[in-house]
Amino acid sequence: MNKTIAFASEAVAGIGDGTTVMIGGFGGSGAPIELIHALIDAGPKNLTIINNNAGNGHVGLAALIEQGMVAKMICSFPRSADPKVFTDLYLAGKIELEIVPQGTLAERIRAGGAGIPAFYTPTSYGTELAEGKLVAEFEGRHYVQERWLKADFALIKAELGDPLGNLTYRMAARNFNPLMATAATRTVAQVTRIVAAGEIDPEQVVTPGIFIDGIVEVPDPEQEESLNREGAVYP
Amino acid sequence: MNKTIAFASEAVAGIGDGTTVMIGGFGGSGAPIELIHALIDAGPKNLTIINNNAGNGHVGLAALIEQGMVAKMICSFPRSADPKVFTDLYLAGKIELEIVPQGTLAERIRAGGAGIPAFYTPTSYGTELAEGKLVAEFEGRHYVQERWLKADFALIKAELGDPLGNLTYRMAARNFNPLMATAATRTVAQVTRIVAAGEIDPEQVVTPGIFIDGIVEVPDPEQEESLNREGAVYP
Amino acid sequence: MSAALDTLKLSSAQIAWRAAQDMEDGAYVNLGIGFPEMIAKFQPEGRDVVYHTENGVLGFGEAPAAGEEDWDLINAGKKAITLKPGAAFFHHADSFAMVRGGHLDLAVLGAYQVAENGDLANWSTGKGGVPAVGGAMDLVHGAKRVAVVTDHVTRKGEPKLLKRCALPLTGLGCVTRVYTSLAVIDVEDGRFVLRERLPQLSFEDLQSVTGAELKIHGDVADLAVPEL
Amino acid sequence: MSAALDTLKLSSAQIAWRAAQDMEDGAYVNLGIGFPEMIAKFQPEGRDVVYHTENGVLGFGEAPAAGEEDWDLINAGKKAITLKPGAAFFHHADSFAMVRGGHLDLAVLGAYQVAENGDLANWSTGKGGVPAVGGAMDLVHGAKRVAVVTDHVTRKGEPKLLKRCALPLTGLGCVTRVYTSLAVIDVEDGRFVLRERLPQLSFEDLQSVTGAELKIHGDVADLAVPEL
Repeated sequence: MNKTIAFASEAVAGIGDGTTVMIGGFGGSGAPIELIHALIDAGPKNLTIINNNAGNGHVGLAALIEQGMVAKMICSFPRSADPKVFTDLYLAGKIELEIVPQGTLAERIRAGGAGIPAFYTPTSYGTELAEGKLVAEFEGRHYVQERWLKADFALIKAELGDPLGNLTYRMAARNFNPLMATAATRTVAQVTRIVAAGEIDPEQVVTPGIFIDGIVEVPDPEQEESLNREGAVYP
Repeated sequence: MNKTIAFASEAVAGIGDGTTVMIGGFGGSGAPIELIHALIDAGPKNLTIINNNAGNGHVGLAALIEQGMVAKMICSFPRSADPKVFTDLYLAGKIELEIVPQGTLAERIRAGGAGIPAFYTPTSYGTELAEGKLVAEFEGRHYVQERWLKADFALIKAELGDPLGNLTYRMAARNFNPLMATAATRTVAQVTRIVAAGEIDPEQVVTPGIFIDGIVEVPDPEQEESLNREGAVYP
Repeated sequence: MSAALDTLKLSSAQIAWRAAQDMEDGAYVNLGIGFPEMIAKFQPEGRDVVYHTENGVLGFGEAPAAGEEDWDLINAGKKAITLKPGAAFFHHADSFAMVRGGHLDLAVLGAYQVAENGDLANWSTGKGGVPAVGGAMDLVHGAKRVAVVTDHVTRKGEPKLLKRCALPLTGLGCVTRVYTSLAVIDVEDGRFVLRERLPQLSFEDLQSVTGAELKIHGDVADLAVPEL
Repeated sequence: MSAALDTLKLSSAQIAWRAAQDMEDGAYVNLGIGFPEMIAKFQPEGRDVVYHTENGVLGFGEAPAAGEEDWDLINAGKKAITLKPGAAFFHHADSFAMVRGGHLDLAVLGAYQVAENGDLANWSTGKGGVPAVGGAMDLVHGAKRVAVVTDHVTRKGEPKLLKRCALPLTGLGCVTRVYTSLAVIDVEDGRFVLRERLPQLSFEDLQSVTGAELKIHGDVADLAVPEL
C-alpha cells in the first residue's frame, strides 16, 4: 500500500467546479498552504470551503478567495489581522457565509466522520445562530440539534506521514486537521516528511491511515503568518 | 499541581454505596485490576458498573461481581472465557443488565464527557435494543437517538502519568480508558510509571490532565488473562 | 437431502477461502469474532489488506507464538495478535467512528439467519440466557460491503437463508453478500441473487434448502474451492 | 457623572488584576481573546493555574520573545505562546469537549452587554458588517464559572449592565460574575448582587450608571486594587 503522491498538483486534481472542500488549519497554524496554492493553480470555480477562518492577507485561503474561486465559506471566525479579501467580497454580496460556532463546527465535522447524522449541543441555544434549528430539553436544559458536516475533499497538513497514510501533527497545528481527515470522501495530506511504514510508533499515530487517500511531501512548508509579514501575494 | 495518590485504597475511598463507576478495559486489556481489588477491599454495595464486559474468572471485575457489590452492569458483551460469576447471578435475577452495542457504549461515554446530551446513530435501528427509543430520519435513513452516559467515578489504567494527570496508554489497553476519563465526576488512573511534568511529549499525551483527579503508581500491574490462567481468585 | 449435503458442502475453511478471494487490494477489513477471523489466513498473495479490530487496532497481523502473547495486544475476540508495520492504536470512540463513518471497505460476520431483504440475525438466539451484542450492531452499518459467512443450513438442516428472519435482528437490510457452504449469493433489491453454486449440486436441490426464492440474473458460476 | 467616573475608574490592567485574584489554585481556565488574556499576567504567586486555549493547547505560558515565535504554537487569538512543563496538544473536537463537557473551572470573557438574568452579548454589535463568533458561544456553556471583565459603561457612558441585553446574545443565563471598572457584581437568581465597589464611589452613583437594580445581600466590600 502506497498512498504517496508526487506532486501537489496531482493531489488536488480531482477538485472540480462546485466541490465542497474542507481545509485544515486554525489561521495559519496547520494550514496546508502548498496544497491551497496548487488548488489555485488548478483553478476550479464555485467552491464551498470549510475552514475555521476566511483567510488572512493575500496567500493561502485568502488568495483562493481573492481569485474568485470560492462561492461560499463555512467558518466560525472570518476575521484576521488582514481580512480585507473576504470582507470586501462579503460586503459586496459576492460570497456566501455560513457562520458556525467554533466548537459546533468541530463537532459537526467529527460527526460527519463518525457516522453521527445529528447531535444536541447547548451552544447557541437562545441566540440568532440557533434560529430555525430543532431544540430539545434534556434534564431541564435546552439544547440545539446540529447536523453532521461532510465534504467531497479535505486538504490537510501534517508533520510525519507513512505510505499507509498514518499521520502525526506538529504542536497546535493539529487543530481541525485530524477531524477533517475523517469527514471527506477524499482526503489528501501534505506532510513535512514521509517515513517508512512502521517508523511512526503505533501509539503515536494521531490520524490512522484509513482516513487518508493521499500524501504529498512538502519538506519546508510555508507559514501563513511569516508570508504575511513579508507582504507575500499568491500567485 | 500534584495529583499523585500514594495508595490505591485512598484512590477508591470516595466510592460509596450506590455509586455509578466506569471501569476501563476491554476484557483484561487495560483493566485497572489493582484499583478494582482496592475497591473490593473497601466494600461498597449496590454499585452500577459500566464496562465493556462483565468479568472473566474470579479476579478484577468478576471478583467485584462475585462479592455481591454490583447491582447493575451496563455493558456490551457479558461473555468471556469464564463468565460463570456474572451468568449465575444474572440467571438467578440477582444482578441487573443493560446491554448496549459496543460502539454506542463508546459514543455515549464520549458524549457524556463532551457535553453532548444526545446523538443519533444507525446502530440498533429496527432491533429490540432500539425499542422505546426515539427514531429520526436523516437523508432517507433511520437513526436511533441515544443519550450520554456519565458516572460518579471512573477507574482507569494508563501507562505513563505525570503529576498534572497527563496520561499515555500501552498498545490496545487504550480502548475505553481515555473516554471514561472524561465522563466521570472523579477519575482516578493507575499508571505503570509516574514521570515528572514535561517528560511526556505534549504531542504524545493521550489524556490531558484536565480529565484526571488522581493517579496511583502500580509498577507491575497484573493482567487478568495471566491471573486467570493461573486460576487466581480475589480476595 | 441432508446427508448428501453433508458430503458435498464446503468446510468452514473453504468458505473462508472463498470469501477471502473477494478482498480487494488496499481494502480495510473487519472480520467478526470466530469463524470470520479465519478469512485472514487465506488472503490472496499480492493483496495488501489492513485489518481493523473494534477494540482499537488497525493493521494487525497473525497470532503470536504460544508464550509470546502480550495481553495488552489483543483483538475483539480477546485473542493475542501481532502488529504489522504501519499499525495504529486508537480509543473505542475513534474505532467505532471508523465503523459507523463508512471508512471500512468490508465487514464479514457470521449469521444465525439472513433474510432476502438483507436483514441479519446473528447476536441472539432469542432463547433467554445472557444477551451479548458486542460490536455486531455497529459493524452492520457503515462498512461499504457487509458479507456473511455461514453454513447454508442449521445443524438440524433448516434453512438459514429466509424470506424474513425469525430471530432477533442485528440490523435491517445490511447484508450485501452471503458465502455459504453451498453457494455465493448476493442481496439485491430485496432478493437473493445466486452468483455461484457447487457444481455437484442442482439448482433445485439448492433452492430446496433455501428459505426464500433464489433469483438468477446472468450467469451462475461454479463455486470452485481448493481442498484445504 | 461620566467625567468623574473617568478619573475614578479602574484601568483594564486593574480589572484584570482583580479578576486574577479569584483564580483558584489548580484551576483550569480559559481566557477569552483580547482583554481577558491580560488576567494571566496577574496570576497570584503560589497558585498553579492551567490555561486552556480552544485551538488545542492546555498548559501554555507567556508569549515568546520577539523573533522567537513558532507559528504552529499559537493561542485562540492567533498570538504566539510558549509551553509550560506538562502541556498537552489535542484536536478541536477534544478541545471543545473540555469546554462543553464542564471540565473548565473558569472562563473569562469580554462583553458588550450583560443582563441581570446572566445573558451575555459579546459577539455581534448587530450593525451588519462581517459576523464572527469563534468559540464564544461554546465557552459560555460548560465552564463551572463564567466571568466577564468589562468597563462598567460604554465609551458613550451608557450602561453595559442591563435588565435585558439589546444586542444579539452569545448565551442565555450564563454569566456568574462581572468584574467592571467600578465594581464586582455576581449574578444570582436573575439579579445583580453587588459584592465590591470602588470606595470613592457612592452606591447611588454606581446604581445611576447601571442599567438594572443592584441588590445587596450581606456586606459590600471595598474594591481595592493596586496601582498598575
